Amino acid sequence: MAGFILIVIAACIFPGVILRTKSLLSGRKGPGFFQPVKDISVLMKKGSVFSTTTGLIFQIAPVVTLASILCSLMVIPFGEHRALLSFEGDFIFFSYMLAFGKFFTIIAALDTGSSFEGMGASREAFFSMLVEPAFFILLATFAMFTGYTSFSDIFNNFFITGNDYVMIYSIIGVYLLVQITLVENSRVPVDDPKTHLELTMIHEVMILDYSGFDKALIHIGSYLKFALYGSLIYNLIVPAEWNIFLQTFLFFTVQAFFAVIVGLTESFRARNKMNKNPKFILTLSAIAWIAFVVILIMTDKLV
Amino acid sequence: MTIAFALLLIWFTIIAWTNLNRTELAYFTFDSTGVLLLSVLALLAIPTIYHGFIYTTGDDANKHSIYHASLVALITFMSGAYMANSMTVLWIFVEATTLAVAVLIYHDRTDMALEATWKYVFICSTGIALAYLGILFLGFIYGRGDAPNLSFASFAHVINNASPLYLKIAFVFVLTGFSTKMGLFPMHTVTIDAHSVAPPPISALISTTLMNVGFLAIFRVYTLFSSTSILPFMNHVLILAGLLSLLIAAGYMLKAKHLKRMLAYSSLENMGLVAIAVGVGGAGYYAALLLLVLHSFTKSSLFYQMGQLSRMLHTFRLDECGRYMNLYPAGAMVLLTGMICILAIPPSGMFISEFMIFKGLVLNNQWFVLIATIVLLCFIIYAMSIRIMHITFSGPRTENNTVLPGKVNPVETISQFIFLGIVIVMCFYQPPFLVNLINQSFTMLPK
Amino acid sequence: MVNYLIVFFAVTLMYFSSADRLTTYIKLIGIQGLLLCGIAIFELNEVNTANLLFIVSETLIFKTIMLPYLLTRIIQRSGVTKVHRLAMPGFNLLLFSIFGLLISVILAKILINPFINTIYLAIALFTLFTGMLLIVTHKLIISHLIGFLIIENAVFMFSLAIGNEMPMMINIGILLDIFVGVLILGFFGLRLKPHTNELTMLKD
Amino acid sequence: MNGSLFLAIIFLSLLVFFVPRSLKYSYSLFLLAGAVALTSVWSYRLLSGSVQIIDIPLNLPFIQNSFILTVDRLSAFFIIVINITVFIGFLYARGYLEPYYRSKNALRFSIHYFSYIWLYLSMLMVVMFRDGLSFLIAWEIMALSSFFLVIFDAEDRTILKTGISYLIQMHVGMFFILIAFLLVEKATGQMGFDALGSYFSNHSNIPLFILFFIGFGIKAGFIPLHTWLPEAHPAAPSHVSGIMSGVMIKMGIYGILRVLISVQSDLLLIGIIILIISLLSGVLGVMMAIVQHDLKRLLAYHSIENIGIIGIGIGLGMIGLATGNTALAILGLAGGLLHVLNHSLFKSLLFFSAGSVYQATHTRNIEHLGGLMKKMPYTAFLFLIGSLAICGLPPFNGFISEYLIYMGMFKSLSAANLYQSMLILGTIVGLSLIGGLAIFCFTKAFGIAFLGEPRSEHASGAKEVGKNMNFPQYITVAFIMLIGLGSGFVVKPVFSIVAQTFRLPDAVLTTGPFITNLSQISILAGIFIITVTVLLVYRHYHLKGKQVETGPTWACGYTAGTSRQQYTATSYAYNYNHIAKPLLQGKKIMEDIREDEIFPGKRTFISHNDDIFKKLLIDKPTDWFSGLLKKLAVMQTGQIQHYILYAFVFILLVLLLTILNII
Repeated sequence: MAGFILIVIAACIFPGVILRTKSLLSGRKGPGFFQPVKDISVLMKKGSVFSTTTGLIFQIAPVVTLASILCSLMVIPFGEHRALLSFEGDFIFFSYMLAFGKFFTIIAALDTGSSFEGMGASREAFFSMLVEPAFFILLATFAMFTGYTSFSDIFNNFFITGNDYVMIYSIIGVYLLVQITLVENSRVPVDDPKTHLELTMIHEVMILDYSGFDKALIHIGSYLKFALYGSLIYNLIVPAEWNIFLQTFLFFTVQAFFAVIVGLTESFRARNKMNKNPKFILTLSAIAWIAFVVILIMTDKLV
Repeated sequence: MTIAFALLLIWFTIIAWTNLNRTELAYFTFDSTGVLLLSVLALLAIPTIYHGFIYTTGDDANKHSIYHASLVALITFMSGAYMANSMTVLWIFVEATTLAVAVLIYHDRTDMALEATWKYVFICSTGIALAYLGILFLGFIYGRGDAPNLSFASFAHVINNASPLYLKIAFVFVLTGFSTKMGLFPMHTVTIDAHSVAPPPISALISTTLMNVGFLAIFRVYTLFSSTSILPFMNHVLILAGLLSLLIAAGYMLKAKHLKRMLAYSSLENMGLVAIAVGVGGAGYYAALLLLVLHSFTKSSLFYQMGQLSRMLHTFRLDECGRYMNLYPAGAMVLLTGMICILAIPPSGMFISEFMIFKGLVLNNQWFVLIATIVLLCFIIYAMSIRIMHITFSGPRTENNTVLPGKVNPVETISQFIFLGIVIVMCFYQPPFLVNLINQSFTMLPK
Repeated sequence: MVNYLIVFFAVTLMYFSSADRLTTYIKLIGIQGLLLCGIAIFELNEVNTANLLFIVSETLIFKTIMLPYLLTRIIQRSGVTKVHRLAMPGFNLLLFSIFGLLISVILAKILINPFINTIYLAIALFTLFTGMLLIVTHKLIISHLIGFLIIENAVFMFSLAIGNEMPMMINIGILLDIFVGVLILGFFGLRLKPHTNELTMLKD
Repeated sequence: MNGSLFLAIIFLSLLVFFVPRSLKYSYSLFLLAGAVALTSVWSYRLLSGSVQIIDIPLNLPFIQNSFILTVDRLSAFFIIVINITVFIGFLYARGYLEPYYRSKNALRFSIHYFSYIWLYLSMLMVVMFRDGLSFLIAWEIMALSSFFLVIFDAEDRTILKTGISYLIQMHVGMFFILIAFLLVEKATGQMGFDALGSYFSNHSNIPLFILFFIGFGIKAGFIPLHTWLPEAHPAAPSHVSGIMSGVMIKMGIYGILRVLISVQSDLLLIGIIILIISLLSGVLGVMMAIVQHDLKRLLAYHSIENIGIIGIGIGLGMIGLATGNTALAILGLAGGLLHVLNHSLFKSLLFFSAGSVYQATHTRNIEHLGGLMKKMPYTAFLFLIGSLAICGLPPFNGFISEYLIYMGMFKSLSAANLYQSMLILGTIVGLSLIGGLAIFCFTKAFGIAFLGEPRSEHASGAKEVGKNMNFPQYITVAFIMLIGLGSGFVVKPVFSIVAQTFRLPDAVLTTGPFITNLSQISILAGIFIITVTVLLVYRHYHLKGKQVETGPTWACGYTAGTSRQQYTATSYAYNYNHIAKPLLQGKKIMEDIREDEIFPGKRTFISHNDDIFKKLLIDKPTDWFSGLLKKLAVMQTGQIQHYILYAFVFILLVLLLTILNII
């Protein structure tokens, strides 16, 4: 339960931090931390315009996506506090649930009949397909390493296995998770939400036709997703058995730090060329594969 | 008149059934192989005569009577050949069938018929001569003062002290000679022409029972020699001939443009299988005889159907036939069922014998023969099924709107359905009397 | 005495390979019939006279007189005199038949048998070979017919070879002549043209 | 009693030809219902655990040799699978066949119904016969009847050709099984599945298994034996392709399982072989599916993919058995089995709804569709459910089976040694990749076909199909949701089937906690559905207050000028196609614009992908060999002297061979 609440709170601040970092680095004062939340409330108040081309799918897609993200939230633990629902293989459910949401976002984009959004949809589907393996290799290795098969158990026993190689796992894990997050939430270097050329967008172009309430839902969803991965990263860094207040503090620090990193990359790094992206993402899976096989050999699998 | 004869034939068959292995008139024995094939002939005779009547209704009285007279003669000679218990008598009857068939083939009096008849008579007589040479070589193995006639029984005791080389030559000559009748490679060529030209009921008869005559002649000699040391030699020669027949049949069925010729080639294919089956030995003998019987039923019903097809479509050219399913559903049904049966796809009884052939091949470790047979069979199935399917369902490639489709009464297909039904039932259940008869017919063969 | 006849018989066969006029063929057929008759007389000294008479008369009447007569009739009717062969000059044909003779002698040696005179065997095989060769290398159906006649003579010689043991074999062999009759009737009855060399409507 | 009932149905099926035309359908339906009821009773008796095995002799009064139907739990499971889909398929057929009533005569329909009944009966016999010969006969009848079902539209020459090549390939597969059985008989003296055990126990297992695997694999459609599958399914009428792809190809899986039961040694190697081939089939199958534009061909390739998933489960199960890892064994096999059921459900659903689309639009090319969501909402809904299920997304049934397979792997990772763990890691990657690709493919299929604007008059003129076509699919959807939400109830019996069939004693303790996991999943799925509904309701009331306008799609100035401007399937798959080019053999037929062409004329652009395996394994060899045969067949020259020559040569040849002592 704690994890759930904390993630929701983090999700409110997270985008603000990113905005602030970027504006500071570009020499502006920038909006307040809660600007994104305000934007959402504004959007809530607005009415909405629907294209005549679109139909039912377009209307329900944001809801389904948000619901899928909320459901996948429920299996994320926080410290020793188990997740709301935790069972063996819940991370399979987690990633497939997210995929469910993605499915609807994509077909909603296709529902508008606009070729731009179709373009975005195809890219989104393609890239998330490519990034899937990396995530699974990551979790497979954790499962092998800890001998457990659910988020809660894995993270609870992550540091107490007394294995010397734990740090390697956590470092590589963190690195991969950060990259995966960037892909999943389509940030730089894979995609630049703030670009002004639809041809080069991925995620943003898919939601061009949304307005008002639905758009708000979509934003909420993406913020939650950020916090979600942030908390996964956190769980990899902080041992579960530390006391609760320290953990809470560390949690927000990690989240903020993560946000700052994202901000930094977005301000200092240009986005990839679109046709470089597949290679970039495939590299992730490759790294994951190599890294973990190597570690397997290093660790006790040999003897 | 002919009907009366048919009834007579059936009565004769029943007689044969009742006193199996009795010898009549010193030259005839009701042995099981003969009786088996004789009963097939008796079953086929009636529909053949019936369809023959339908076929010859248009003709003048003279042709009509010639046709039926020679048909009766043919049937008589064939039953004589089945029953003959001595090489020479068998040979005489086989010779006689050629004459009868020649008249029947020439029934239509067309150039094609003329050519086919001439070729048939000529090649057959050459074959007969060769076979006779084989028999003479048999004669050579007799010492002075041995049994004067070449009855199979009297052979049995001299056969073992004969020089194998003579036996081999005799067998090769007999095989080649009678292959004209059996429609097996190397002298299969004329039977193909004859089948494609003869009136459909006659094709039905000569591509089944007459082929059985040829097979019987070879099989008797084979049985005779099987006790000697040349058994493996005979098996090899048979398998060689069988494979070559399969090869040629496959090639020509892939090229076939004429419906009846295609069926003739399929007879060639089946005879090749029979030869292989005998060559395999063991379970193969049963397979061979079963295949022979079922092939007679299936192929004859297909040829009867050809008669009706020609009355519907007025042609046998594959690219002019088509939409048979819409024109004449009952006939189309016969075609489809017959196709399945002749291709030995379950539920066709012929699958059982094919299965046994493969079994024998596997048991003898004859892998090359096995694979070759399977591959060729697959191509044959492709070639035949695609052609029959096309004339059944899809429209003809070259429309000729000049001739209108004729009318045929579906009742005529009953006999064909009965035969095909028998074949299909055989797949699931072979009646014991048949099984016993077949088993008896190769009791003296080595297991 | 018999052996002389047989050798003479072989010589006629050689002539078959070299000759290229139908009339020659017919003459040769007649001569062969005569020779066979002679051979029969000298060879079949053990069979009962009735049978012997039958055989002799058959050979004499049918083989020596009937057949040549009918063949000449056919030729006269169709006015074809020369045989044109299938891309095979007579020289090669001769070589072939010499080769064939060699083979038949060797084969006869292999097949040596107490009951049969080896020369019979050799010549008979040679006859068979020549007959086949004639059919295979000629186009005209009438020369096919003549080839068949030669084969039939070969068969007859074979049967003579064992005629003493089982005369019925000869009688049966004579049945083959029925076929010759049928074939020749084919020319009259079916109005075949003997020079038709393209009876090739039925193929594939 | 049971046996005679079964026989009665068999013989009654012949009457289909004589029933008056108007009654044919109902008569066949009656027969099918009877058979379904009968067999379901049998399988229920088994699955309820009361008995281990039932023998049902089929003997007529005067016939001695009687065939015996043997039902054990495995057969019972497959009987259930067959019954559900076949029956629903026939209900659907009623509506699908209506347009053909005018164009085809009564006999065609008799043949169609007859072969449908016999496809069903033969599949039942296949899973119930143990004796080799009768099994082979049933197996071949199955191929034959499905062949006649495929060529229902046989006026079309291409369909006929496809059907026949299908028949031939089935026949080849049959020969493999035949030879395998004969080898068994040669060694043990009896043929049939029961004799396998004694063969395997004292012969090497691999070769015979390979023979069986090829034979059954051709039916199941493992790559590279799949070549008939993408051709036959589009050719067949949709209800037929539904049951063929849903049920018939599973008979191959059944055969493989049946053989695996008695395999004694080399389990690990066999498991690895199956696993690798299945991974190949899964990934390549879906990769080829993405580039297809023919809706049913796309689905056919997905059948290959799903067969791959099933095979992965089985292979893992074998590895588990080999290494004594019961968890992996049970989870893998159970996952595979359950996926058999699941796939039969959602794949038939997809084929049925695709058939509805075809009937409404008379085209299967998705490039010509679009906007069907508005024209035929029910069909679109059904297709959407199917796509979500086939992508293995929760809360649908596809997820459950994939979850089981995943779990088997994850649980056994820590215990496995290095090579196994690498293998399993690879499998996990493959499976996740398959999932991602499937999503890619079905977003394309659904999005292009049902969403946006109609791309041609085919689509714009479409009308929703009748209730009698949609209703049966709702039943399928009900089953799908049932398995997706109440997975615990379904998985328990599957576990017990696996445990009993593969003689795994300590099944209970490994599978106990699992049911709780599954119930957790059900809870989460429930929560998900509730959340969606709550949010939707909230959104509904929320939007009441605001003003809601409609306008053209914005997308930076794109106003839906012509529907041709929309994203097409090709362009959707473009970036993917770019990567997968070497494998998929994509071809483009186009002519470039020349330099001197100031005003370029009309240009056409065709792009198509052909199946590299079909080209290399089927087309090239057969063409070569048939060409060879045709060349060899030159003997019938029509000249007598040649005919004599053959005899002459043959005699000389044989004599020569004799003298040389070759024969």
